[in-house]
Amino acid sequence: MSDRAFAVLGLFDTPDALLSAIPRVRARDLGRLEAYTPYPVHGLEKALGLKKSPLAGMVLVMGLLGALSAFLFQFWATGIDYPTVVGGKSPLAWQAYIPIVFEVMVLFATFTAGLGMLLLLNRLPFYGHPVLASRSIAAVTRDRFALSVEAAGAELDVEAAARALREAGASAVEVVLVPPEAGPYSPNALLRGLLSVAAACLVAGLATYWGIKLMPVLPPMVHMEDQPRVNAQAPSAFFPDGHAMRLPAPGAVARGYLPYGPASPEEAAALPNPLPRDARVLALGRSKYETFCAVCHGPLGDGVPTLTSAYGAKPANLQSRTVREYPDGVIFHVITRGKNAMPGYAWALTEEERWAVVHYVRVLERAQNARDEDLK
Amino acid sequence: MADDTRPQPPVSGRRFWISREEGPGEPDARSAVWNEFPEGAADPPELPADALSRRRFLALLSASAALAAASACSAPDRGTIVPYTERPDEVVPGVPNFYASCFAEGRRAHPVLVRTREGRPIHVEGNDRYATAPGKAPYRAVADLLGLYDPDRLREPQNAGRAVSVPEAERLLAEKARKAREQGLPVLLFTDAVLSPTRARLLAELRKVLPGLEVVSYEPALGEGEERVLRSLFGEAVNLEPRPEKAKVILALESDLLSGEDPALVRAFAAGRRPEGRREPLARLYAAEGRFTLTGSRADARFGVRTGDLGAFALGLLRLLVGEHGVSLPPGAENLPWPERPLSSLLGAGAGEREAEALARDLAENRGAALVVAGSHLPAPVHAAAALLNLALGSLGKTLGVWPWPTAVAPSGRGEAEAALERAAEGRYGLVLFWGGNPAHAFPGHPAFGEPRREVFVRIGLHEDETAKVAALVLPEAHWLESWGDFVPRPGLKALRQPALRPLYPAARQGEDWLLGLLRALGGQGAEDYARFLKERWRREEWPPESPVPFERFWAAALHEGLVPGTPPPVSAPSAGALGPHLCGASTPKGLELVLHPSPALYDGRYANNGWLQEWPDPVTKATWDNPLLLAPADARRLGLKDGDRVRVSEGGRSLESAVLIQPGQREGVAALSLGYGRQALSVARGVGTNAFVLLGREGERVLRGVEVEKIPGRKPVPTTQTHHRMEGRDLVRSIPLKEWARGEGEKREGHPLVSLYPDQEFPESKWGMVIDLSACVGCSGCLLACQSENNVPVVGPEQVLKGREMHWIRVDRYYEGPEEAPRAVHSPMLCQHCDNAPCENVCPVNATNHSPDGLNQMAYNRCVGTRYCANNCPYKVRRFNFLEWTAHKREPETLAFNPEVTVRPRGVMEKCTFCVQRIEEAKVRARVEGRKVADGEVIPACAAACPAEAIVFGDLKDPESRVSRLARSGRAYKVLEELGVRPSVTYLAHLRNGPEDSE
Amino acid sequence: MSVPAPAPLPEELAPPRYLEGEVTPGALDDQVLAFPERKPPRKWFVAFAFTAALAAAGFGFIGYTIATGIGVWGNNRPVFWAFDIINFVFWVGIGHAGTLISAILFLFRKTWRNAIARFSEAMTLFAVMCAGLFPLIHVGRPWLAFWLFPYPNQRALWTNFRSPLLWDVFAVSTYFSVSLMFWYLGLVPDLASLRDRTTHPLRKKVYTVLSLGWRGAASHWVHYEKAYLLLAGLATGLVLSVHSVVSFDFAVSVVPGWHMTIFPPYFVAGAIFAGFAMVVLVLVVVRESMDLRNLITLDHLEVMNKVILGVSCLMAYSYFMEVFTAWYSMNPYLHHIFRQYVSGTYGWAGILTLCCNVLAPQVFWFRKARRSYPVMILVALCVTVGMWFERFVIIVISLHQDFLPSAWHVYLPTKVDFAILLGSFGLFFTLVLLFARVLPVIATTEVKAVLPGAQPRHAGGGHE
Amino acid sequence: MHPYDRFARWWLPVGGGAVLATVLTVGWATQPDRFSRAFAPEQPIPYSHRLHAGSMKIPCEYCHTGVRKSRHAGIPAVQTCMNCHAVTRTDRPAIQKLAALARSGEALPWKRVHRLPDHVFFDHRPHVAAGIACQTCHGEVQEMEVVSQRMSMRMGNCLGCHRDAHAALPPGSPPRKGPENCNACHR
Repeated sequence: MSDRAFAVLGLFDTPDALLSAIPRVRARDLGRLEAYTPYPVHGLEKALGLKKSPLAGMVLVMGLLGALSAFLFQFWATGIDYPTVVGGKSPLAWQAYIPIVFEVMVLFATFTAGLGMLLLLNRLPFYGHPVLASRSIAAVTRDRFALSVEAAGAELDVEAAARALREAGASAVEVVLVPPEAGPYSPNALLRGLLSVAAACLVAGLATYWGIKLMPVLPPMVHMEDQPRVNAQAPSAFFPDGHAMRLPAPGAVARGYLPYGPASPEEAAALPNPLPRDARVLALGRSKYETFCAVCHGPLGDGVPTLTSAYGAKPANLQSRTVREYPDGVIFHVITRGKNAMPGYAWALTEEERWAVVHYVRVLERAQNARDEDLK
Repeated sequence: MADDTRPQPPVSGRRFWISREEGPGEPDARSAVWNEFPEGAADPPELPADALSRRRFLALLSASAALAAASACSAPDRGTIVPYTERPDEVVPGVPNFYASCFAEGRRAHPVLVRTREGRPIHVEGNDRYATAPGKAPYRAVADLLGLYDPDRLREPQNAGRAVSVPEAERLLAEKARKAREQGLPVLLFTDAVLSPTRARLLAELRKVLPGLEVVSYEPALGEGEERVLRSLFGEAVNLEPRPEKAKVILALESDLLSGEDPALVRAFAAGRRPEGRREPLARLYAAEGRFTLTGSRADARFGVRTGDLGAFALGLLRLLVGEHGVSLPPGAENLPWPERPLSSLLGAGAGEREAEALARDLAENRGAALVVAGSHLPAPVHAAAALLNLALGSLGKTLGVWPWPTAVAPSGRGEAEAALERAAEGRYGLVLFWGGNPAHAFPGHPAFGEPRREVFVRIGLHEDETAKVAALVLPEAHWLESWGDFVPRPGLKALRQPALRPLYPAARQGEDWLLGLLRALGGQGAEDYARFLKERWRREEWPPESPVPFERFWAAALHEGLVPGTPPPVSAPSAGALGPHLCGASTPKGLELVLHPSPALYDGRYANNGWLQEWPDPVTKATWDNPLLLAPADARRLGLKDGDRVRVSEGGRSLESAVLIQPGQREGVAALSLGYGRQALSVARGVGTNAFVLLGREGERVLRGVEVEKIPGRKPVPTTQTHHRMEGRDLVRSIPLKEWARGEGEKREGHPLVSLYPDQEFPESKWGMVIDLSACVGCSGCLLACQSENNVPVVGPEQVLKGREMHWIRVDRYYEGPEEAPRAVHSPMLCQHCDNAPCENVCPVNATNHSPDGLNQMAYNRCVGTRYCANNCPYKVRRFNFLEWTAHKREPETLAFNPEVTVRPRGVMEKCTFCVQRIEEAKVRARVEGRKVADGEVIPACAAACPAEAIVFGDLKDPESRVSRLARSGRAYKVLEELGVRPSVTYLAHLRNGPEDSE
Repeated sequence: MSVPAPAPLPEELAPPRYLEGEVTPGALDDQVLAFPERKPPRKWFVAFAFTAALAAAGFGFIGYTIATGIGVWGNNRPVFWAFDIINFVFWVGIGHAGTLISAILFLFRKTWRNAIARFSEAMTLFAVMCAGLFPLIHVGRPWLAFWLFPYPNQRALWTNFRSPLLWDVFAVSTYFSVSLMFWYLGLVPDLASLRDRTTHPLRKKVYTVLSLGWRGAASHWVHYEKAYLLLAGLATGLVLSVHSVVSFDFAVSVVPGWHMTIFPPYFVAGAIFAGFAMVVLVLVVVRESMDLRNLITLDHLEVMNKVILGVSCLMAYSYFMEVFTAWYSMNPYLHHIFRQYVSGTYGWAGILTLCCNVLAPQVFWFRKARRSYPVMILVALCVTVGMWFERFVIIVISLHQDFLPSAWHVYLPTKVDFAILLGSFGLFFTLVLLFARVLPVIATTEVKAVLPGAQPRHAGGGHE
Repeated sequence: MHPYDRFARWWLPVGGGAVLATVLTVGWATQPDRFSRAFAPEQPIPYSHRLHAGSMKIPCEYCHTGVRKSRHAGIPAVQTCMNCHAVTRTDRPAIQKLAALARSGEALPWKRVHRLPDHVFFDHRPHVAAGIACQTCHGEVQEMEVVSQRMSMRMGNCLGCHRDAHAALPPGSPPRKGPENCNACHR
């Protein structure tokens, strides 16, 4: 303990004694005066010349701030960020926000009052205050009243202060020394401390990270993400072949899927194209042709595939005379059933789409083999 | 998750009755835990009731923790996608397909359309090409989808309790048949009604190789009176076809004409009850009955007549008609003797003599447009009297069609069936084949079923049921959705049944296939499988040879449509004189009369393992999961019985025990009990209700006289979905006399204008709404099942229903008005009203429910934390909360029944009717992709699609020309609890009463 | 100066004495602050074991509920809320007495409150803790209860600020924070006293940390008193708002019997009523078992009982007003539900409520009754039970028969419901017992400040 | 300085700050999005989109045929591969495996790369119909040897685009928004 005095405390037995001592000691102007009492003693603030507490103003400002922020937040969240209609009210209807505005206002105000008083105005917690280390503090928090003459900048005149206090009626006087100035921290200790904090955070953080990575969601948290229903293309543990998607029963006819009749191109030759040659049909035919046909037959239908890699078989040239002379029904049949290495495309193209492709093939043929009148 | 594939009962099985005795108020710890942990549910069901020790609870907990860990470890894995190996042209994953098929039950067949996803049925609805009831299916057909995925289904043939392969089973069957043939012993085929011409042909083929084949075709649920009367009247087995659409006056003699079992009847009736745009007066329905049937509840005037007196009532009426209204008796019937009893002495509470006079007048004035129908359970005298009335009124051929029984195999009576079974018990048959039905349940305690696994007994069936237990050889049968067949649903109309999927279990084959195998093994001529057999018969017999269409195309088109029209063969003229003996059979009732009738839910018990149907509230009593003895209020008072008391019912040395439910409106002295309950096998069915077949005598008499009812100790509360039956004077379901409406009084609206502090909502594109016509709605509750199937609504079990936790998104409120003895009933479907100012939305703290721009009250289950505040604040109480886990433990095949387009809700979340938003969104997407607006009628919610009365209309209220908008402007329109200012989107059209007093 | 001794006043006219005998600040410390240092008596341990076991069982059943689903409770359709919300409202209500005593009576300068303020504030905190438990566990998916707080998330969703439940979230959490702050501020000087008198090293450390280095400086007291005054003012507004907001849960809905404009004041009055009863109940035990008869006098109890009597009359008025409103509304749904309050399946609950809340406290018109332990304990118990049942009446009866008779259903609680209710009582009393064991049960600083002679004579006198 | 003060004034803020920083870092690093993105499981058949869709320019819809007809774009049936591979590159082991699967009908369990929770009902149709390119969400698949997830599959991401679809829509499209109501995705 250093021998520099922080204060001289004089203990008084009654509040009256304290109050009457203050003007006397104050007149000596020995240093800053402070009183320590077990409970608030009225009149002390006047006697010591303390200023009024600014807390009320702070609380008012923060309370209003809380109210305003609560209102704006609710208004933004419900009315602007994600407008939701609830109970027929416009997203901007503000009336229902009032209760929360009030509560948040009180919350802000309370925290300002409580924490503002403790932390800002009274600068607590302060465990190292010299008075706390004094012998008298036990009496002060019990039933005695202390007047303290404290060093204010200049060195404290201990003797004078003690004398003054005694003369003012103090029943006991104690010199409170300034506690030794232990520097904040040695660099080493600081480093060690910081490192251990960092290490603890790192370990905890990594553990959490891996925990979440390996076990992201546990039941029952997960329980609507994975419902016990069978989605399209799901696997199955029930059907021995592992497919939850089943094949229709052989021979059954689904609505809208009358089996395709003709068994050979010859039988199909007579089928008329039921679609008109209008822009919609041709656009449909073109989009389907370019998706499914152009890969082999080429965008122009000339049998030059867009596939850069060699296909095992040579795709047909749709511009060839043979193909051009096919009736529509034959082309339709080939699209439906396939020919040689070409598979049928009924799985990908509906009947309408197939007929549209037939039209489009005709357009391609015409474009490449334009007759004179087309050029006019 | 090791035992994923272990068979699980569809609604987690026995838990329903394990804690049955607890009753309400007890913590349902056990059933809850059973729900929670699939492992527990798979445990042996013999677990004693108090087996859930703390240790076991902890074990289950740790098991679930292990499960959690196991699934967590594989979390980065996102599962797999299994595409088709070869995708069929018609299947696009995620897009439904529809297959026309045909549902058959009892003596009825009905064309249906099966919706499949990726080759698996997920919903059943009516066939839209069926002109009599387009798009409407019987409600049990809709519900039987669950039967397809019933985990209790037989998967493999069993011989003497051991699984055997299909060829082995076929060999064993053939061996038995050969042995019988060699020994010269007859062979009995005990089956249910043979409605299919091709099935009858197969039996004929079989008879060629098995000359000793006897066929008993018995439907235990149905009475035989009608059958007998019609046979003597027409000289052959015939079917009647009531045509309510042609009738102006209908008299139902305890006939559940409007039960919805035949949606065509409901549709025709409802069509006659819509006043809008109708020139003729509304059809009038009279009912005379002892029970309180759904049809009776919808009658404009209802006579309380003891069931045993109905014949006398009909004859009294006839006398009135002949004596005072100049109606002449049909030829041959002029001198028939019949007992005379004054009409007035028969009438109980309810409609009285004045109404009887009015009825007679109405009938007389509407000769040729009047229809009398009698319930199928009634004895021959009633049917004879009804036939006489119909003949006298000239109904035949006008309001009542007659057509011959579609097949050569006529139905057998109970006496015949019992005799055959007795011979079987005595070992007189070399082979007994039980195919379909469940005789061991329908003939309880019969000596034929006394010993297990009889060597000569063979069972072809869906389940390992009571009958399978007495057969040595058990052959699994395919479900009807997996089968081929043909039926005659209406006179002349042929309907085809085609499978909507390949059999779930390859060893389960349709019964015909087993018989075809037998036929071939015995050296007969038959195709390889029944599909070919059917097609061959159609090629030979149904395809008009003169047709320009090749058979293959004819056949494909027939399968595509599901129907082929035709004309029925004629029926010989009736000879009324033949009714004589039947008329004399009528006798005065004595003591308490007990009426045994097929259960509206389980029919003859074949659906007892179907949780949807078990939990489907009876449209009148609202009882689920039980068949209580229904007593008239006066009888209950006399016997000192309350709802839920237990009684012993005995008659002629036979007795059973049952719970009691008091049925207002039931005639004093009449009790009723439904058949089909009290099954002793299968995980859901077992132990639910009591088997009333016990009381059926040899003659199959369903109206028993002098029945003793005695109170026994204990209580067994009946789980009902409605516990309060009066409207308490509130304006909830409006029912107004026709004359008031005609005078425009229905349009008077009471109450003050509703004001709001807030500006009205705007709906940019559309505003969905619904209109429910209470004049059309008969209360059949078919909508419940369609909704349940479409929307993955879980089944909760009887304890939970007792607690009021059932989950149906739509319910049908049924209120009684007037005196207990003869109340009037009103029915009103109640579902989420999608209020514009929805009170539920305001209170949800997490915004899980709010309003969509197209006017839906949307519910995001995945956002719901389950505060249940919304449900409290819902004035209609249509929100449903998952109090416990009812779905998560489900595995295939049960999960295959779920609609993949709808969330399967877990515990802890709120749910409710969404107006089938999946259908709305699908239509919207389709319209958007095609660059157009959603057309009127493009979106049809499941309830509306299923409603046989077409009482539910759905559409866009923003479009003033849509059907729903036009109906919503009707003078009958009102909204329930309109005064609350919540602005519901569902409009009701008031029910119009058309009693003799109600019209001018 | 000799003043003739005044003639002794009749007992009835004598001013109430809130201190018995001579109490000096030091003696006060020795009496009150010594508790934490003494080994508690056997009966404390017995009581603690009992309440802790009750609480543990309650938590066990809460765990069971969370693992299984709230279907283990009796809640059903239409009674979607039952014990869970009854208990919530009940406990929030209990909390209100503490704030009333510490804040409102402080503002009214009723110094008799000083002796009982600490205890009531602590009870507020514990009651709010019990209350806060129920909204969390009553939801269907409690693991997602954090969704009730508006925080930015990847779903881009916010909460519904129009929902009274969300108002509850804000009100109750604010109420808890404010009560905690208020209670702790009051504790700081007492903790400093404890710090300076204890010799036990561990206790010393703990009290040192908790007292934040309070040294009683006059400059601190200035701010401290200001803060205390401000907090009292804020807490007063808050306490009125909190139960109003809780009542909004009901009043804002459409349910007949809930949708009542009188609910906010009526709920606040009810809360104070139940809270005072609970305070009386606990105070009697504390007074006797901790030997505090000189600090908590019979006059304290009497004035509390007077408040109970007064609030009881207020409750009677509220009930009457409610019935009148219902009758006057001509609303058939409301008429029906009010008939159900006293007849029908649960009519007994309504009658019990009336007897307990309106009739029983009337005995306090008699001075003897106000000063009699058995009577006040009985009445306090009655009020506690009655107020619980009042919430039962409001919640369960109103819900079980609302608009559509087709949806009506009776409600039956299960054993789990009762176990969790008892568990919440266990938790409450466990916390009370712990509090009495380790912290000063009487705000010594505040009492010291109003002891005779505590304030300088010439500085305007004290608060006597 | 009093050790308690040292603690209160140094270590409390430092520790609190460190904890906060850790929580924020871990929280940021463990967003489900970060884990799910770049998820590129090994597939049972080493199919290369870079080869097929990139070099050979086979249109996406050649295989993913469902995209205009169904909610699901669909993984092609094994037979679709066999359209070409019945004759092409039949010597490769992977193709032989494929051919064997096509013959036997056994399941080919592709590892799922994009998985939405079951309570989300995403529909490809309106997105494709609006002209949004596959790559907008799925990334430049034609450059991926092994397909990996590129987009965020969180609700915030869906909403981001629905609220301002400008960047996703083809140039020149009229400004439009996607629906933001619950039912658009949740049923």
